[in-house]
Order: sequence, then structure tokens, then C-alpha cells
Amino acid sequence: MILPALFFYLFAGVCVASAVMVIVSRNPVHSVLFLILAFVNASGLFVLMGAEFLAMILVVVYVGAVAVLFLFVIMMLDVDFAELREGFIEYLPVGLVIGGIFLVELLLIGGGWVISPNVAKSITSAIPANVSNTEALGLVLYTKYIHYFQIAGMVLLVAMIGAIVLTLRHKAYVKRQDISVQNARTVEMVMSVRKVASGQGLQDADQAEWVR
Amino acid sequence: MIQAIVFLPLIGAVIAGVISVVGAHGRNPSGDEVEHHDDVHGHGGAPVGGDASVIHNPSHEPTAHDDHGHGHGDHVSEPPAVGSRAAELITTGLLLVSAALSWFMLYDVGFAHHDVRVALFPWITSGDLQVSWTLRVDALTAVMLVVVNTVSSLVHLYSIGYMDEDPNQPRFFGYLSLFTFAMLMLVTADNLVQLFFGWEGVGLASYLLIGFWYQRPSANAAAIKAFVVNRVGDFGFALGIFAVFMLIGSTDFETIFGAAPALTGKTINLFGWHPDALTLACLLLFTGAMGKSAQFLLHTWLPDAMEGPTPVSALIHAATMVTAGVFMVARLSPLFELAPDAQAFVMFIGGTTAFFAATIGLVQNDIKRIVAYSTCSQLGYMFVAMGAGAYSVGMFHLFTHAFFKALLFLGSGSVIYAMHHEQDIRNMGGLKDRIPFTYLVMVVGTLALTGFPLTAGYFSKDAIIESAFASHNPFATYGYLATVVAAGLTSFYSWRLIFKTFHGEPHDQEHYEAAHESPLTMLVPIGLLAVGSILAGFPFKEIFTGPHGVEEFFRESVKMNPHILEDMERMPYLLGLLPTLMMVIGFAVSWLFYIRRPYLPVELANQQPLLYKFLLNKWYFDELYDVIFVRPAKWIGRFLWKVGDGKIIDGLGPDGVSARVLDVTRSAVKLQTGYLYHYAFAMLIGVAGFITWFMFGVGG
Amino acid sequence: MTTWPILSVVTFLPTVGALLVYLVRGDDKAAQRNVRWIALWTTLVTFAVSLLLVARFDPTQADFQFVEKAPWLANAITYHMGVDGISLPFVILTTALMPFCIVASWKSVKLRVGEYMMAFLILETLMVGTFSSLDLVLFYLFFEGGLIPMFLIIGIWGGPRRVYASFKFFLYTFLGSVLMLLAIMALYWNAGTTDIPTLMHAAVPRSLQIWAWLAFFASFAVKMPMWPVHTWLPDAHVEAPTAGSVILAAILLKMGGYGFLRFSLPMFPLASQYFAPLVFSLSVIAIIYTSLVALMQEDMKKLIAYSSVAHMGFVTMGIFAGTTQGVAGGVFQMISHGIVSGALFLCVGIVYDRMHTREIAAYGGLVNRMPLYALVFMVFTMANVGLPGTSGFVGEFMTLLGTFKVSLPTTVFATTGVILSAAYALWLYRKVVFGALVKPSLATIKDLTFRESLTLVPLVALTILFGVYPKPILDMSATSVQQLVNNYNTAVTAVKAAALTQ
Amino acid sequence: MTVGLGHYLAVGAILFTLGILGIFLNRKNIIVILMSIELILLAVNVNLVAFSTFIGDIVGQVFALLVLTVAAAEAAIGLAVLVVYFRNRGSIAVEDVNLMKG
Amino acid sequence: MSFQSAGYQLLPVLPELVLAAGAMVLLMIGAFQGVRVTGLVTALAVVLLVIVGVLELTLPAGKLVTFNGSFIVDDFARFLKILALIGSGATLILSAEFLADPSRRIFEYSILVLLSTLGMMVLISAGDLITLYLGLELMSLALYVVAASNRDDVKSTEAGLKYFVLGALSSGMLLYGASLIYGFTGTVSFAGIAAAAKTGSIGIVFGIVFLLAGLCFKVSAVPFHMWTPDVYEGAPTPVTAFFASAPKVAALAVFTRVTLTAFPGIIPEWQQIVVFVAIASMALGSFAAIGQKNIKRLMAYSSIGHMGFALVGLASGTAEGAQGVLVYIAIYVAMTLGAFTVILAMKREGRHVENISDFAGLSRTNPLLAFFFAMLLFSLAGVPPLAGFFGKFYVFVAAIQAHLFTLAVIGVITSVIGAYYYLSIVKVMYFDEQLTRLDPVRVELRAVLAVAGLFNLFFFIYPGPLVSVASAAAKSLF
Repeated sequence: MILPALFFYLFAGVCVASAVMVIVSRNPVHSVLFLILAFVNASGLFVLMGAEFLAMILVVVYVGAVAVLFLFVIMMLDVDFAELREGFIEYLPVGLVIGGIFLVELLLIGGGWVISPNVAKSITSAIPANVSNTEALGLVLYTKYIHYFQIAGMVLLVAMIGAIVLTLRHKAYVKRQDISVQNARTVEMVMSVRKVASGQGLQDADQAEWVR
Repeated sequence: MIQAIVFLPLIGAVIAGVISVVGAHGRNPSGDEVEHHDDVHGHGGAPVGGDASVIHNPSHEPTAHDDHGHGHGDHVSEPPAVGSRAAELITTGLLLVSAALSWFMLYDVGFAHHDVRVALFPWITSGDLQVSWTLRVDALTAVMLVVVNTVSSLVHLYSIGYMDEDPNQPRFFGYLSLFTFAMLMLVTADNLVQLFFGWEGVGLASYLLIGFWYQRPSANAAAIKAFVVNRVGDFGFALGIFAVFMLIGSTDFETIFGAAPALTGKTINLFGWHPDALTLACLLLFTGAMGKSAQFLLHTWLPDAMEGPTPVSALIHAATMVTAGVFMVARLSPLFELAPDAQAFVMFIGGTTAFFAATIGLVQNDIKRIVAYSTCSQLGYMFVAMGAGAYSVGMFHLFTHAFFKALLFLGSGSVIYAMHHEQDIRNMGGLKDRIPFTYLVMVVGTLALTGFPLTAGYFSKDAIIESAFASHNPFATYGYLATVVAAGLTSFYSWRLIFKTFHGEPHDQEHYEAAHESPLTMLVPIGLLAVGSILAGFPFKEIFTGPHGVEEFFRESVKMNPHILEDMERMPYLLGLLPTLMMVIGFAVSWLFYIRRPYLPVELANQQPLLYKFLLNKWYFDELYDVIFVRPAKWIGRFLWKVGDGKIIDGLGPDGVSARVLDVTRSAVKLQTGYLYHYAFAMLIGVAGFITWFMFGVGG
Repeated sequence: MTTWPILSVVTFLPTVGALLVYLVRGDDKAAQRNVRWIALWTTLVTFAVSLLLVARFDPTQADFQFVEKAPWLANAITYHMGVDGISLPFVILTTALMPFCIVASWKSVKLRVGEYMMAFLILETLMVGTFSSLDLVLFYLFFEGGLIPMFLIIGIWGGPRRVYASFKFFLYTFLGSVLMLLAIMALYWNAGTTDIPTLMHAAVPRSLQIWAWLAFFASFAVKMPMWPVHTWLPDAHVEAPTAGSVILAAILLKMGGYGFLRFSLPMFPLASQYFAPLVFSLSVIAIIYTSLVALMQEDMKKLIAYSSVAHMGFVTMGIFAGTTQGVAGGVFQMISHGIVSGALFLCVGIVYDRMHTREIAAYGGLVNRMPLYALVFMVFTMANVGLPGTSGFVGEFMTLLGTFKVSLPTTVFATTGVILSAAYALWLYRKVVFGALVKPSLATIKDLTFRESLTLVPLVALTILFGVYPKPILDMSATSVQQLVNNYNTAVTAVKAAALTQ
Repeated sequence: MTVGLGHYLAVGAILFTLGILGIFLNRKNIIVILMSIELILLAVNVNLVAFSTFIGDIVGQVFALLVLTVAAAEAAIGLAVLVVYFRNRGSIAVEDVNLMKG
Repeated sequence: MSFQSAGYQLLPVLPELVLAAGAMVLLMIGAFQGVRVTGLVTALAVVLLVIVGVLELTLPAGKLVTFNGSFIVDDFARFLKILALIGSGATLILSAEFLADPSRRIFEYSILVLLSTLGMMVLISAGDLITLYLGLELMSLALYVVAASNRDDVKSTEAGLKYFVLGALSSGMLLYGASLIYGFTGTVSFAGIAAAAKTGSIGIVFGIVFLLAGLCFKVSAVPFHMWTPDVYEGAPTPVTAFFASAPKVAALAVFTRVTLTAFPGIIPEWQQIVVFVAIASMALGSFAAIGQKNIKRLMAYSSIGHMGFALVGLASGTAEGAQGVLVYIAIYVAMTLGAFTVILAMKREGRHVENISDFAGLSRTNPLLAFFFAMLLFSLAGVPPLAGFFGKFYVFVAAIQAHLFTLAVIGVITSVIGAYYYLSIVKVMYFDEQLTRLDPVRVELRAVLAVAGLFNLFFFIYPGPLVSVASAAAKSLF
């Protein structure tokens, strides 16, 4: 009985502490690392609650993909870390007040939660007994909740398109291979034979296509 | 026939008006020719344009006119309007017909007892308010018809001569006839509203005629003053009509008189005060009469009205319009008889005016103003009679006064005409040799006015003084004394006028030399009026003052105080002689001052500078009104405009609100800082606010 | 009775005209001329058709006539048109004055003639619609819709401060109206319908009456305008083009009074009675206050605008007196004021077209050069003063007479208006028309053109005709007014009786 | 000292609050703001999983799974936008993102 | 017709499936053919939207439910989906010019709009919180991208960044609220929540607060509106037109559906929130817009205000209120699209102008455009007889019926204040001196403007159909 509690406090404590560090770190790289730590500990909490699959997904998706993405971007953008803290103090009191209000009130409702009879009645998909968490999820995710899965797929598609649209750019000075263009090339397109009068040079040179 | 009497002047007015407008429009370019592409109407164009180019000389240039311009400045030098002659002849002719018919009417109604009521067509009909255009002729009206039409036709005739060099004769004659029509509508009214129509109609005509010489600022000011002061009276008159309508539910005289006796003792709630209803109504109606008849407090317009041409003064401001108030009180005698308090007030005002106007008349120097104050004073006499309940007596004085006062005005006009529009008697003198006929008739008029025995004024004026003495009015003694004293004053200033104008040495030799007798068109009317001033008294004495004659003649048309006429005859003989005595004293003093010892008045004025100034400045009424009404009204008007509308209403209202809106806008825009964290902050504050709101249960 | 929707035809004919105007291409002289003629003929034909209304109107009937009903928004909100004796005079007034406005703008408007005429024609549709709609929402539609063309008329063709004036006009009246809209909704919710005839007979609870009355009052008082929400009017008048001022004074202001007659009195009799002292006070203040202010004006149009406020004071006073004469007088006064003030603005427009100033001080002695103008102006000045024999007198007299029974103090104070009106009107006349013509700028000023005479002479005739023989209008509205007054008195006395028995 | 739902919810609440604080205490770097948002989503996931377990309903975990997915997508888009912005502006300092205001 | 998957009827989602599949096909076309086919893809996208709309309308009548209640097609959904499709379709048409520019030939734009529309349709039909969230994200993510789609423009990217950061925050809040509601009711389906949430326990109320905060962000209601002006200004104008139309429809739809179907038992609680944000939105929209010089920013504040008005109808919590919202949003879409068409048409020498002062003298240089714009502005101001008036009429009628008098009074007063800035634009167009001429208006813009404008102008003649359809749609929620 005591062990889960100990683990809970460990995970929760580290999680909260690293979350604090995320927002107060001077260096964004540190923030990302603390974010990873927070996520890992949160996945520990998930395990404690019996949601092993989600715990794994959290580590895989967040730590493995999202956090690394953050890291990449931070490195890529090469921001100046020196002035990070400025302006922090200025808004701290107001921020703390608002944060405090949120915290207190959210904690209060957390404390006030009881499983009311209504809640028991309204449950739609009870967690099946004797089945692992992963299996339980798998049982419903592709059947009962197939549409969620599909819509989430569309969301990811949008994310993909969006990221490409925004960041992919065809720079003019980068030579690219365009196979269809290469295949469609004819002699006429690339070569023209001119009769050049002596002493006059190629007058329409700057109008010729190949000059550009 | 009555339709003919009433509407012939209107027809004349319309014809003269059309001639005037067509003529004036023809002399002034229409805007048509400046519009080059006016392809809409083929009208105008060439002929008018040509006309305009002819008259394109600066016709507005103020050139002193030989006749009318003198001393009065800018007068348009223009040839007489086209059709002047036609307008004169038509209006005068129609008026003469009308006058003749009204004498016949007097006989027919007064002596043959053929009262007339002609309903023309409905006017205002709404619910129980049923007003129609109806002509009503009874004895009272018949008398007025005669007065109005006779004087008016004579004045028309006179004006042909007097105005012969004025470029705007058609307009003048149009106005005169219009006035006559309005006056006739007034006297033939069968209900209060129609009376009010005539009442205001004569006001309009008076306004137009006083301002006839519109180039003169003083004439315009006087015209407006006349109209506005009259409106003050009309304010009361209108309220009186409303009160009568509320009490009786009708404005027809028959209905009102029938229902009036039942109303005694009724009260009206006015601001929590409960005056007797009839008294209140009568007082309100009398306010109208005060305005129209230039009684004390509302008299200030009459002397200024002398800015109008002299025939106008004779017709409107002496003989007819100003007596409308007297006529109205007489007409409403059944009401006034039931409201003794109102009668007392009438007598008080009448007596005061008689005395007060006479005092001012003593020191005036403008020939017309003297006559004007005299008129004012004489109107006071008439109201004294009205207050005494001797309506027929008042009407008698109205009747005689019309003759001699018109005479005096027209005579003054003749003097003015002779003196090339010089009106100041100090610049006259010795004129009796140059214009003997005028002198003669002026003396006749003065005799009648001062009540020289056997002239018309003698009978009517003495009768008034007697009625005042005989009445049981609370102000009877006051009225009596005021009229008696006023008789002496009247005599003084009337003779002063004669002496200073016609006797002594000429003060303005140039004018004196040029003075000449007026043309026949002017002298004939004066002569006729002079005859009237003498003859209008005795023959009519019985029907106006004799108990039986009145009964016989007026019948239902006025409701007399039943005993007043008998009581008048029982007056002590000596007291009856008192007015005549006063007249003699007045004459004597005047003779002393202006013939025998001409330095005396100057010394007197020097000894009593305050009194002299006080009288000369007409008791400072104009100044007083200026201070308590005109200036505050202007000041308040400006204040309300600039501060009330501008600062308060607009400042707090639209402008203020829009300014506040812009303030809010600025701060709202300022909130939009562009910083992400502020945006997030706003969202979070919003959420925090909501949850706190619900947390503490405020939101339920 | 009628086989064709005559009322709708009158209402929408001007819109058709506006479409025709729109079809005229180009902005050259010929096009402008065509546009003017189309507009004029449209208004004339509309007027002619509206005269059919008069011919077929049965003045003995108190109910609505020429009724048209068609489904529209919902079952309860229908396209419902009709006129009774109270609204018909306003319809005729509108259709009758429009040709004058078109003619008055014939030369003075040279810019964007097509748009100008379209604005006026559409405005006519909206105004006629306002007076003939028998559904609250429909009414509101027309009532508010009129703001748009008027806003544009003031703003585009107006004077130097036109932006301020047009915004003030629009927002002020808009604010008033939206509150009325809420009251309309409340009525809709209360009675389940917005049908005016139905609502006139539906008993509205007293508390709702009070609030709804106030909301309607907000709208109509601004429109009227009553003191102290009148300040938009002088600005709007001063800046508007002549024809705009005419319409504003002659018809738009009447919508407020019409609203009182159509809604406040019949639908909220108790509230009307409850608030009558308030209305009386405001009316009296309006009469005295604005008359005094008018006395000090330096701008001709502003003076007339202030005098309009004062005259509307008589109307509100008469209407809320709730007596036959008061209400009938209110109707008459509005019609009369429509003619007279419209004509006065035309008069101002005439000299404005010549001199391009409305400052009183810039004039003087016009009679020397413009005798015909002086005559016409005199007639309208006198009508404005309320001289008996002109139409101005009848309305003023009846409203005062009708109010006297109900509130003596009100009448006493209001009657002082007759003095003040004489003062400011004659002062204006004197300063502008009388006097010597000494100002060099006026030396060549021209008298009325034929076209201008054409606009003014009929109005002169009407002013005098209705002053001497007001019966046509009084009779037209008499039955409806009587019914209105009877219903009002019944409702008020019923409550009083109920209060006594408790 | 049993660990109940309340404890997990408390962790969620604290993480949520920290995420919020992170958004507007941060002045200099938008990436940190994105990370704060990730913290908020993490808090949501903690909540969802906790509720799911304690009610005994699998839907919560499905929800959390989807939130994870979408959050990843969101992060991708966010970083893409950020990169584009950086290319234009040369900075990702929060204070610099205020070209438009008013 | 047996058209099933995993035991669920797929017929109700047929339009969505077609849209998704179509979008992917178009994506393929674009991916293989490159930027040359941008125009073609756009055109096909419009066709696709029309097909989807037709499909939506040909679905069997009545209430169709699938996926265990998490996807609902009722009259309400049909009405709003059609509206959203119209908004998206019109946006695509309006975008043609934007996409024709060689530097911006991104065919993905149309795909993203299509996918965003798909998100909207999902959102509109959402029957549970998860569908809601997924639909919302699908819609939003695409919007973030299109906001920044003018990727070389610092304003556009800043707009995208701001929108994204705040959008992510708002969806975080929405999720937190959803988690609380889930925890306190034990279910995510609206029907289940409605059954469980009969009384306003504090947890549920907090959940509603967070949930509505997220939704308010999407409808840009105060105080969650802050992104709107910046994003509207920064985003390319066609995108702004899109933002102002279709997503607002979807967000308002889900707002209405959530409040009315998931929390009918605790109306007083959420009513307070809605009343507050409605008042705040109306007021801020009216006040702040007055100070604007950029027409797009002004339209942003305008749309904030209009969302406030729409929420007035919702605040009443009745079927009439919902009807008011529907009528309002329909008219709003027409007005906004029309207005943005005019803004798009404002080109001088090939460059778009966005300042209000650039409209000076428009009535002289382009009278028809000015006329339509003026009319749309009057309509936006709510002046009868234009369509905008009817929108306000219905929401305020609902508010009055629900005895929300204060709300109604404040609403109408703010509408007067709001009228001021619309009038200011009219003033600039009609009263001010003219500037130089505008470029000729493209034909597709004319078409959209004509449709939107005439709808506004003549709506009052025959408002019956829209009103009755909206009425039926509103009733399907109850």
C-alpha cells in the first residue's frame, strides 16, 4: 500500500518540479530536457493508474518525437539565450495571483469529487476485467471508436500538409531534378541556330530564353 | 347685402394685391432669365430679360424722396406702379358702395329691426367644437359697420391724394381694403373664433400698414412691436375663448349668452387658485381688448404705430381697429354683466389709461403722436363706460370719436402733407394762413375732442363721465375723477397742438413758404368728417344714451346695466358741468402757455425737470419693458441656445456621449497591445473571473 | 372594395421610379434631365394614384380601409397595409409634397442627380409605407429605413457641417428607434402578434404599458422632436439640402406624432394618461424654450428648425390631452406644419440658391427686388405665426383648446408660444425681407422664377384654403379620431372606476 | 495514506497552472510557450486517465490517446509556423511579436 | 442500402466521407501535377463542396445518428453545414485571385480549406466531447496554416503564430473543461451529460467554464477575442474572409449544440457566462471598431460584435433563441462575405488597399461597388429593411421572451454605437473627396458580391424560407 504511494509522490514530485523548471529555465534546451523529464514521470503516474499503454505512448510519442522536434527547432533557430529572464519578474506577481486562483479553485474541485450514482449509470464502455490495458484499448479503438481514429488521421494529414506548405520552399538557386521536364525536353527548346552578321553580335541575346 | 358689405373690400383688396404683385414683379427681374438652360418652361426668357436690363440700374439706391422721404431717409425713387389708378379707383369705389350699403343696413337693422344672420360655410368642426363662418348683423354690428365703412371709404378717398406720389399705391390700397375686410369680419362675427379671425386679421393689416414704408427700420420695428404687443393681448383673448369653450362648450354668441347666467359662481382651478370662472374668462378676454385698444400696460405700440402713413393712423389707429376692444366688450356684455369684478377691472384700466395717456400727450411734440396719445386716452374713456355697464354710451363715444379722431388724423396728415412730411410741431407755427381749410377742420375736430358743447364729443364724453359717476362699480369714483381730469388735460394738449401748429410764428420758414393746401381728394373727406364731428352727436344722442332709445335700438345686441341710464340722468347738475369746466380750464391754460406767455412752458419744464422727462419719455414704459421683457428674453434665448442647447443638452447628450464613446474606444484599443502574453492574460483572467464568480456562489 | 392593391402601388411606385432612374446611364446634361423628369413624373403619378385613395376613402368609417394582408415573416408578422382617417392625411401629404421637393431640387442639385432622385424616391416609398403599414415590424422597417436615404441626402448634398449633422441625425434617431424595437418585441411576446389593429384592442398589462410607452416615446420623441432631444434637428436642417429640409420638417417629423397617435394612445392608454403630465411639461418647455432660442438665431434654417420644434410641442400637447379637439388639432397641426414649414424651407432654399448663404445678416430688403417672394414668404410667415385664416391657426387653436380642459397650466404656458412665435417669425421676416436693400451682394438678386413660383403658389393656396376651410382634413380624420379618443377615455375611465371600487 | 483520485487531479491542476504561468511569465521565447501548452495538455491527460481509471471507463483513456495524437500534430504545426515566422522576422522573442496592435 | 462500418451506419457521414476522400484525391492531383494546377484544384474544390452540399441535402430527412450517438445529422446540422459549405465555397472563389499570384500558387491552400471544412462539418455534427475536440482541431489546425499561408509576409506569419499559440491555449482549456465534465458525469456524449448534469455541481460548472472558454475563443467572444483583430489584419484577405465566415458558423453551431443539448438542465449557470460574453463582445466590438483605420481590423471588431449579438439569442436558452442564432449567423455570413468581397475588390494599380481612407469617393469611382458596400454596412449596422435587421430582430425577440431585458437594452444601445463606425465608412465612401480610380473588379468577385448583396437587399421581401428552415433547425435541438 505504501509503495504505490511512495512512487506516486516520487513521480508527481519530479513531474511538478521539472514542469517548474520548464518554465523557469534560462536555456530553452534545458526546458526541453525538463519537459522530457516531466513526461517520463507523468508516464510513471499513468502506470500507477493502470494505463500502461498510454504511458508507453507518452514516452514514445512525446519524448521520442515531439520533444526531439522541439529540440531540433531550438537548435535550428539559434536564438540568443542570454536575455531569457528579463521581464520575468515584472509579471510574476500578477501571474502568481492568477495562477494561485486557478490552482486553489482547481484543487478544490478535485477534492470535491465523488463517484455519484449518476456517473456510474452513464458509463458507456466500462474497462473490461481480465484484459490488459493495451488490449482493452485495442478492443474499442478500432471498432467502437473507429471514427475518432479516422478523424485523428485527418488531423495528422492536416499537420503534415501544413508543415510542408509552411516550411517547404523551392529556392530558385537550388538545382532540382525534374524528371518529367527532362523527358519532355526537345532540341528546339534548348537550341536555336542563328545567323550572326559579322560585327553586330547577337543582338537579341538578352531576350533569349537560355540566358535567364 | 351683408355679404356685399363684407366681401366687396376683400375683392378690392385682392384686385389691388394682384395689381401690386404683378406690377412689382414686373419691375423686378425674375430669376428665370438667369437660368440659361431652363428648357422646362418656355416662360420668361426674353421679355422679362429685356425688362430686367432696362431696370438694371441700382434701384435700391437710397435717394431721398421728395415727399415721403424727408426726415425719414431712404425711400425708393420709383415711378408709381402700373395700375395705381385702377387699384385706387376699384378699392375706393367698392368701399364707397360698401359704406352706402352699411348706412342702409344701419337703418334696416337699427330702426327696422331686421337682424341678419348669414351662415356661409363651416370652418372648424371637431367633436363639439363647431365653428362656422357666419355673418351676424345686429344693431351693435350695424353701428360698427357704419363707422368702419364710412371712415374707411373716406380714408381711401383721402389716400388717393395723400399717397399720390408713392410708388406702391396698389399695395397700399390693397392693404387698406384688406384691413377693412378684416375689420368687417370682426364686427360681423357670430362666434368668438371668427371674432378672433377678424381680430388677428386687422392686426396683420395694421402690421403691414405700419410697416408700409419697409425701408425704414423704425417703421419695421413699430410694425413688429404692434403685432407682438397685440399678441400679448391675444394670448389672453385666446385663453378666454378656451375658457368660454370649456365652460359652455360652444363659441357661438347665442349659445354663450344663453348659457352664461347658469355659470355664475362656478370656479376654475388655476394653479390651485379657484377664481370665479366667468370673471376669469372675462378678464382674459379683456386682456385681448387691452392689447387691441392700447390700454394701459399694453399701450406702447400705439404711438409707435404712427410710423405708418397718416391715413392708416386715421383709419386703424383712431377710428376702427383700436376700438375693436371696445366693440368686443360690448359684444360680450352679457358675460361682463355677470362678472362685476371684471367690470371693475375694466373701469380701472379705462380710467387709468384715460388719465395716463393724456399726461403723456401734454408734452409730446410729434403731431401724430399727440393725436395717438389722445386716441389712447379716449379709448380709456370708452372702457370706463364699458366698466360702468353703459355699453351703449361707450359705443356712442366710439361712434363720435371715429369721426373727430379720423378728422384730426387726416387733418394732421394734411398739415404734414403741406409741410412736406414734417411732423414736429415745434417746427411749425402760423400755418393757419397758409392752409386755412385744414386749420378750420382741425379746430372743429379739437372742439369735438375736447367736448365743446353741442359737438359730437360733448354728448358722448359727458355721457361717459356721467355713467362712471352713476355706476356702482368699486372704481366708479376713480373712473369719474380720472375722466374729469383727463378732460382738462385733453383740452390742454389739443389746443396746444392747434396753437403751436397754426398760430404764432413759423419756425421753419422754408417749409412754411412751401406749405400749400392739400388737393381736393384730401379736403373732401376731411370736410365730410368735420361735418360728422359736429353732427354725429345730437341726432344719435337718444339711441345711444336715452334709456328708451337704447332699448329700442340696441335691443338684444348689448346687455346693459339696467339702471345706469336712469341713474345718469339723476346726476347732480354741477358735477355734470365739471367736464365742461375742465375743458375751459384746459383751453385757458393752453392759451396762456402758447399764445400769451410762450416762455411759461419752458420755465415749467425747467422747474420740474423730472416730471417733464417722465412725461416726455412716456412714463418710461418702453424702457421698462425693454428691461423686463425684451432684454431678458433675448438674454434667455441666447443663454438657452448657447448654454442650454449647446453646452448642456448637446454637451451631456450627443456630443458628450460621443466624446465618452471615443474615450472608451481609445482605452479599448489600448488594451489591444499586440503582445501575445497580454492576449493570453485576458483569456486567463476571463476564465479565472468566471470560475471565481461561480466558486463563491455568486452565480448560483 | 378595391380590386387592386392601391396602397401598395402608392407605396412602391416611387421605388419603381428609382429603378428607372437607375437605368438612366451617364451623368451628362441629357441624362440629368431625363432623371429629373422621371423623378417628377413618378412623384406626380404617385400623387395622382394617392388621390384615388382620397376619392375612395369612406370618412364615415373608423376602421382601416384599403386593407391588404399577405403572409410575410411569420404567421404573426404579416404584410399588412391599410389607412384610416389618421394616416391617410399623412400619406397624401407625403405624396403631395414629393413633387415639390423634386422641382425644388431641379436646378440646385447638379451633382449626382440620379442618386439624389433615387434617394428621394426611395424615401417616399419608406415614408408612405410608414404611414400605411398595419404591422409593427413592417412599420418599423419603413420607419427606420427612412434613415438611410435621409442620411445620404444630408451627408452627400448637405452643407459644410454635413457629416456632423448626418451622423447626429442618424444615431440620435436610431438610438430612439431601437428602444422602440425592444418594445415592439415585448408586445409581440405579450400578445403573440404584431398586427396593429389587433394590438389596438388587446389589453396590455399596466406595467408593460409603462415600459413600452417609454420605449415608444424614446423613439417618437426624438423623431418629433421633443425637448430635450431636439438638438439634432437644427443641425440636420441647416446642413440638409433644401428638399431634404422640406422632407425632414414636413414629413419625417410627423412620423413621431403619427406614432403617438397610432401606438402610444391606443395601445397604452393607461401609460399615456400616466405620462401625460410629463408630455405636457416637455411640450410646454419645448414651446417656450425653443421659441426663445429661435429668437436669437442667426441662420434662417436654424430659426425655422427651432420653430418647428416649438410647433411640434403643440402637437404633442394636443395629442396627449386625449380630447377630440386636441387629437384632431394635433393631426391638423401636423399637416399644416408639413405644408407651412416645408414651404418656409423652400423659401429659404430659394434665396440660398441665389446667395449661397443662410445667414440672416447677409440679407435685408429683399422685398425691393423680390416682391413676389416677399408676398409668398409673408403668407408662410403668418401661417407659422398662427394667424387665423391660415392653416397654422387651426391646428394651434384646436390643440390649445383641446388641452385647456385637461390641463389649464399647460395651456396657459403653451399659449405664450403665440407671442414668441410672432416675435421670432416677424423678426426673421423683417431682417430678411424688409428694410432697405443696401447690401451690394443683393443688388442683382432676382425674383422667383416660374419654376419656383410653381412650387410655392400651390402651397400658398393650400395654406389659405386649409386656414379658411379645414374641413376636408378634419372630416377625413374625424371618425378615426373620435374612435381613438373614445377608446382612450373608455380605457382610462375603466381603470379609474376599478380603482374606486377597490 | 492512500493515493486517491484527488491526488492525481491535484497533479493535473498543478501542471495546468504551471502551463498557464509559463505562457505569460515568459517574455523571450515562443518555444517555451509551446512547451507550456504541452504541459497543459499533459495536465489534461493526467486528468483524463485518472478519471478513466477511477470511474472504470475506458473512454477517458481513448480520449487521452487522441489528445496525445492531436497534441503531436499541433506541435508540428506550431513549430512550422514558428519557423516560418522566424524566417521573416529573424526572432522568436515574444516581445517582438507585436507588429499588429490597436 | 447497407453502408456500414464496425456496425455503424455510414450514411449520415457520407458527405464527410466524400469530402475527405475528395480532398485527398485533390491532394494527389496537386502533388503529382504541381503548382500549375492550383487553379484547377481550387475549382474542383468548389465543385466538391457543391457536391457535398447536395449530398447533405439529399440525406434522408429527420434526425440521423451514428457512431453511438457521437455523430448527429439533424436539421440543425444540415442548416449549419450548408452555411459552412457556402462560406468555404465562397472563400475559395474569392481566393482565386490570391492564388493566381505566381508567388503564392499553393494548391494545398484549397486542400486545407477543404479539410478545415471537413472539421467544421464534424464539429457541427458532434454528439460528444471527443468528436467535438477532434473536429475543432481539424478545423483549427488547417486555419493556423492558412492564416500563415502568405509565408513570406511577416504580418501573415505573425497572425498565424498568434492564432496558433492562443488557439492551442484555448484548446488546452477546452480539453481541461472536457476532462472535468467527463470526470463529473462519467461520459463524453452530450445526451449522457444532459442526463447526468441535472444540477449545477461545481465541478460541472467549472468544466462548462473551461469548455465555453475554448468555444468562445473560436467564436471570438470577449475576453477570448484578442487574437481576432491581429489575425484578421495579418492574414491574407481571402483567408480573413474565410475566418469571418465558415469557422464562425461551425463554432457557433457547436456552442449552441453543446449548451442546449448537453446542459439543458443547468441553463441558469451557463446563461450567465453567455450573457456576460455577449454583452462584453457587443460592447467591445462597437467601441473598439470606432478607432480603426484598417478595414480588416474593423471587420474583426465588427465580427466580435456580431458574435455578441448572436450569443444574445443563445443566452435565452430557448428554441426561439436558437432560431435567432441560426437566422443571425446565416445573415451574418452573407453580410460578411459581401463585405470582404468588397475589400478584396479594393485594388489600386494592382495592389490591395486596406485603409478605410482608401474608400474615399468610392461612390464616384465605382458607384455600384459603393452602393453594395454601403448597403452591406447598413445591414451590418442592423438598419431595416436590410437583412441585418432581421438577424437582430430574432435574437432580441428571443432575449425579450426570456426576460433578458438588460441584455436586450444593452444590445440595442451597442448596436447604435456600432452603427457609428459603419456609418463612418459610408461617410468616407459617399461624402469624402474621391481618390484615384480602382482597378476593375474581377468577375468572380462581382458574382459573389451580387449574390450576397442582393440577398441582403431583398431578404425582407421574402424572409419566410430562411426563417422557417431556421425554426425547424432550432426545434431539432429540443
